[in-house]
Amino acid sequence: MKYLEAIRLAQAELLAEDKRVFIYGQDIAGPFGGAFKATKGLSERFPERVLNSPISEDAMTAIAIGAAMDGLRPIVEFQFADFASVAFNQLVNHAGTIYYRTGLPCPIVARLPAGGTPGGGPFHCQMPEAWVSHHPGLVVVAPATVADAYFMLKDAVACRDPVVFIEHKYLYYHLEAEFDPRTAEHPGLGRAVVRRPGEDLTIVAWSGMVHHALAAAAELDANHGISAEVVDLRCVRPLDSETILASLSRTGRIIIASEGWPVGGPGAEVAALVAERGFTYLDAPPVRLAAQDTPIPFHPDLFAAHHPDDQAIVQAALDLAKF
Amino acid sequence: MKYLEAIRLAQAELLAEDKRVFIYGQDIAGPFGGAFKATKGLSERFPERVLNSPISEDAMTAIAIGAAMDGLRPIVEFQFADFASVAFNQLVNHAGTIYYRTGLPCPIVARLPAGGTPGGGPFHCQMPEAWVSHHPGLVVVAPATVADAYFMLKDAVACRDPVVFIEHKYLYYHLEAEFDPRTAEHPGLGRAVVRRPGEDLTIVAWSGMVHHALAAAAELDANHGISAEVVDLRCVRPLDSETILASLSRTGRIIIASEGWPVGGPGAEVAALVAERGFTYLDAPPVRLAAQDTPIPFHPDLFAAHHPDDQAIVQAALDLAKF
Amino acid sequence: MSDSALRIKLFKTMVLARTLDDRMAKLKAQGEVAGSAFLGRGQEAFSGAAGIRLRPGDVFAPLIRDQAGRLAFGESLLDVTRTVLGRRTGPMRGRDGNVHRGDWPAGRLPMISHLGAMVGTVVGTLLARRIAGRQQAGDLNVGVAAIGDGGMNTGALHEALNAAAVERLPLILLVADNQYAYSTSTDRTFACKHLVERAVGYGMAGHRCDGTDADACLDTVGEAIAAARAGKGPQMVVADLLRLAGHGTHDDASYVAEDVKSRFGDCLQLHERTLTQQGILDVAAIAAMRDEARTQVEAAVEQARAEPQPDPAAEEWMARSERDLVNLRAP
Amino acid sequence: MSDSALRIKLFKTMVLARTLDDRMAKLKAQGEVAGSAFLGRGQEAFSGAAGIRLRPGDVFAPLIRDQAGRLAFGESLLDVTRTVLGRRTGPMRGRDGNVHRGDWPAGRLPMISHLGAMVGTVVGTLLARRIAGRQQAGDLNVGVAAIGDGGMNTGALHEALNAAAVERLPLILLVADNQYAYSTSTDRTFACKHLVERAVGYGMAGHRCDGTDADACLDTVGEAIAAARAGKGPQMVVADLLRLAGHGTHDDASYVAEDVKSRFGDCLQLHERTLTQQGILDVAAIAAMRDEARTQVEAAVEQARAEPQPDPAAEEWMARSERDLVNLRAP
Ligand SMILES: Cc1ncc(C[n+]2csc(CCOP(=O)(O)OP(=O)(O)O)c2C)c(N)n1
Ligand SMILES: Cc1ncc(C[n+]2csc(CCOP(=O)(O)OP(=O)(O)O)c2C)c(N)n1
Ligand SMILES: [Mg+2]
Ligand SMILES: [Mg+2]
Repeated sequence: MKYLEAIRLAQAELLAEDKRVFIYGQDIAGPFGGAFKATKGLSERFPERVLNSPISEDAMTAIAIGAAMDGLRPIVEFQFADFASVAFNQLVNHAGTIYYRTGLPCPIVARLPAGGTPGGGPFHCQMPEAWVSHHPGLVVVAPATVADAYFMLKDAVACRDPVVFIEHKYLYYHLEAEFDPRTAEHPGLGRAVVRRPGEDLTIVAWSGMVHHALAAAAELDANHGISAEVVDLRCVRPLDSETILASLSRTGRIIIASEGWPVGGPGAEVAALVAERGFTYLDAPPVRLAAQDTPIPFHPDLFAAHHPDDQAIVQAALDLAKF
Repeated sequence: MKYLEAIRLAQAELLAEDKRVFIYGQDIAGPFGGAFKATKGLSERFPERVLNSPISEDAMTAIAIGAAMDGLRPIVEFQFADFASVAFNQLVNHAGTIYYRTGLPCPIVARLPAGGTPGGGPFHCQMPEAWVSHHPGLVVVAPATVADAYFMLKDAVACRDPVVFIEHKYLYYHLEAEFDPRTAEHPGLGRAVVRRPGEDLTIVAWSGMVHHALAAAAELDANHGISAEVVDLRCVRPLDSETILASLSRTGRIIIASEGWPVGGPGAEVAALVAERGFTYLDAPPVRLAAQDTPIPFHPDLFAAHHPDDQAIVQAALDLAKF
Repeated sequence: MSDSALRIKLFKTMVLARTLDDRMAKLKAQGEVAGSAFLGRGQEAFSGAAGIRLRPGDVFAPLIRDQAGRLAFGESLLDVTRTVLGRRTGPMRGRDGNVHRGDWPAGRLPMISHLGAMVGTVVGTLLARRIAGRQQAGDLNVGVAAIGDGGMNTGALHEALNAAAVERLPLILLVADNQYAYSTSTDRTFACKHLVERAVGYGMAGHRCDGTDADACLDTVGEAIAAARAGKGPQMVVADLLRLAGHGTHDDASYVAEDVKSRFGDCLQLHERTLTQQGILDVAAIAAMRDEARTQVEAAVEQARAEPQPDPAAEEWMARSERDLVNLRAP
Repeated sequence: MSDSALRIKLFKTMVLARTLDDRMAKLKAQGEVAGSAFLGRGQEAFSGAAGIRLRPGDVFAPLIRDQAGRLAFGESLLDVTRTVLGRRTGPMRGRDGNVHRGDWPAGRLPMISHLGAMVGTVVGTLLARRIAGRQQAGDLNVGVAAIGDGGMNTGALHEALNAAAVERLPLILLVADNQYAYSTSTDRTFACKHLVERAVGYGMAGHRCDGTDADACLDTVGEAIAAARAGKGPQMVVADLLRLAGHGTHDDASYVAEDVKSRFGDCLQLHERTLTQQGILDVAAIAAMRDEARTQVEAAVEQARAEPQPDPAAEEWMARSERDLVNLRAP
């Protein structure tokens, strides 16, 4: 099963199992089934609950909020995460404040196809976690595996709080894995997991970057005798600080690798967390790897150089091991 | 001169000295002169260049961008910083990307009346720096003093990049100081300054929180024999890392106090910075103080307990000194 | 013409709303209210007519000048006084204030400040009802969203109205054109001749009424709501009126031009005159209503005053409903 | 009816745009283009007419289907091929791609992807000209902003149009109603009978034309632009047409209904027929135009191909114009 298929399957099952679920977004209905086909075949089976929206991201989100308050479990598909910027106010100031202000839940799921692909350019490649993860009241998750794409989407819909669900577009078709949705075990929505155990240093990543981290860890092991532990955050807000700190307590060194920009975002939050609460574990300064501090370039060569990859992580690990 | 008067004076002088300057925003014209009176008297003198806008924050910002590209130096006044959420896309994806994409400057200044006042509630008290400071291409400043309000606004208009200018509403009428705009020295737009020198620990703050930091430092000195150095960031993006690290190198201990929420934002960025690049200076973990992780409450008692104040900083300093 | 009982009910609502607003302004002047207090003075006929035309099961998203509509649609005086005084016992528990109060189970949405933002939320509740099969064809539950002349120019409103029209949902947009958005007169905020001209562009029915004429409001809003109930899709009702107060209690409204003032009467006085002239109410009955309103309001103020404020030490600083996300799994 | 020279000029522009678009699609198929390529096939008459009616000093904010308008308003073929092929020599230097290209000093704004976002920017440039006293009364420089049926439903567009109308600026909104927003047909995106009905609500003049009829486009767009130049405030022109291609080269447009297809001709073929039938162009002249277009396009492709790509090692990763903020002070 591919990452995208896992998302489609989860949605198909959600629609079938729970009449409260409905999906709203641009171009998601009909044989077309969405810009990335995440809803292909669904509107045929559930014509009243898979609806095309106008190009109106603010209203899409507001409508989801209203529907959620009225008892539904709406999923909003944004065509690209980049366009969720238009819905920023509804996400952070409306969905994110309802529970604290009123005591009522606001169970919406906003699906954001995110992350870079060559040629995507400045407005089709962004990682939006920093936009939303500052805000109280929101849950922000970023699955990196096929099973997580499936289970975390189901868990997100079960969650009574607004969940920003960040999908990585590159993984849609490029990541494939076997798992049995009926029997596979899976961790809870807010838990970080150790994807690869290690002893010498911790690499923290989320979303697409987890795969670079795993490749780097394999190479560090194979060619450099360095045993790296890879922690997949899965949920970037709230952070599972226990899992992060436990890993650091074992390794004493930490690299935080992010596809997004270098200032702020979960990268800064994890670095701040380990400095504050893991200070005595740190044998060396935490290291952040992030994208270049510019919009994401269109040209594939510039794009490739814009964000950290396996080799950048390997290099950072070699430097850190020397500290 | 009050903080608000300094902003008004700077704008009056800018309009008088530079025909390219114009101001656009809700209710800023006429005898009314703005929700906070920052433009009072200006539209009478410059009727073509101080214009009331409809309630359309996205368009206000887009219009400023167009005007800036066409050679003007627009200042956009948002009625409250909280409503800039509606202009988020124009700020981060449009203004912030023009220079990298095209090589052309985009000199707009977005004035955001921010920060908490009792009874303001969830939508009239926010600190917006985390929204924008993740994004390349933007400059984000937050003056804490009367002189800075004046000089930094002038410098912001001189800056060829988009500047988000965060004004603290509580300081508008409550902060008063004497200075002579013609002779006073002032640091450059992007420079952090040491507001009070000290030896035992560094307190980093910006905007309204600088005054709590100064009060805390005075009390620590007077009553606890602790000498705290207060660094006012002034510019939260880009950070003046040299000034921050230099202070830390002298004191070895650091508290970062923020009026905004605890996850992300400049607080996380400063903590991450000192962990990464000031690790060897740190005699103790960096400490972040921030608001409660909820929307800002309406009730004055809840409001007062929502964000750190002098006493919270004093207490954190006493704890940190013991580490 | 609506029947006398309804017209009296509206008058009573208007009296109560005005009395309550006046009392809130006084509480503010006495220093008992945090933040500004926002008044609906002059807008009671239009807002109240909407509240009266709604029924249980409907949805109402009021804004800052809708005290009359809120009361008519079931808001208790205690909800108001508790919220405005920041009491723990109110629906917002001191966490959010004054005009943001709502009671969602009763159909009154708690507003956020961002103008235009609530309209899409009402649309969402109506879509949800259709999806869940909870609507009865020809007799739909409807949703009323309030907006001002200024708020008409927000992108959020545009997107929401269009979506409602595409889905043909029973939304009624209640536009109170009170000539000003805060200090800004309408010549600086829109350029069409009358805001009702916007309806056609959304494919909505457009209605217009004199917002100072309570009977006209009852009729026009009534027709619009009836049309929405009948399944004729979204409706826009624009009323011409003037707010007879500052934007908030902090504002002296000195920017309101004299010629504008002279064009608009006070809907409450006008309705009173009509009802007395037509012999539907007499002076004594009206005086009794005013007394009763004052008594009720005073009782609600007193009760709220006696109730506890929120305690920061006991406050649960938690913005999420889910307490244990680490272990959260779909059932 | 416009004069023959203009009609021929439009035809030539359309041929060149079509040839260029086709070549870009082929380059994409050959694997030389990163991302998708977006084509204006079927929309050349409307877009080209606008480009032709503009003059130096005007402003144009094209979108993804405006190859014809861009060319007519002065875009060079090299700007296109260099950008689409990501060359360092192009106006975007490989940093931004394909349809986002612009050349602001020449009046063509570089678009961002977010639909609706550019309209306010055009409004800003026009406001700037008025403020700076750079407009001549009665003969204003104008700004054209392009939008589609889908983009009409963005809040950004609504706010921008309203602001333009309030300021009575010479904006022309060019609405290409091509029946679909990506895969979504217009019955799911708006509910008014025709999008031109939106004009009145903004207080803008509304115009409507058959977007497959090049002469009608020249006339109607010409009138709208002339009205804006004369100081009659913002204008909306809505053309009915169909894109004769997928949303991008990745899209087979199989969702386009047969009856919709049957309602719309190809503006290029139609214009060719009219011009030949009226004896304004003969077959040989047209063949020569086509040849010349192919030659020019091929030359631009070849030249761009030979030019350097951006070098990541040499890239200045800097998103700010100001290099030294620490010392930045107003002069
Ligand atoms: C998006 C947004 N921008 C700005 C404001 C600040 N604001 C609050 S009320 C108001 C004026 C509203 O005018 P109108 O819509 O005409 O309603 P009225 O107050 O006249 O009833 C403004 C600008 C806001 N609440 N929301
Ligand atoms: C705000 C926003 N949301 C979503 C998109 C993704 N998107 C790009 S083009 C498109 C369809 C546009 O339809 P229309 O405006 O009719 O123009 P057309 O492609 O038909 O020319 C969509 C949804 C976008 N660019 N901007
Ligand atoms: Mg108004
Ligand atoms: Mg279209």
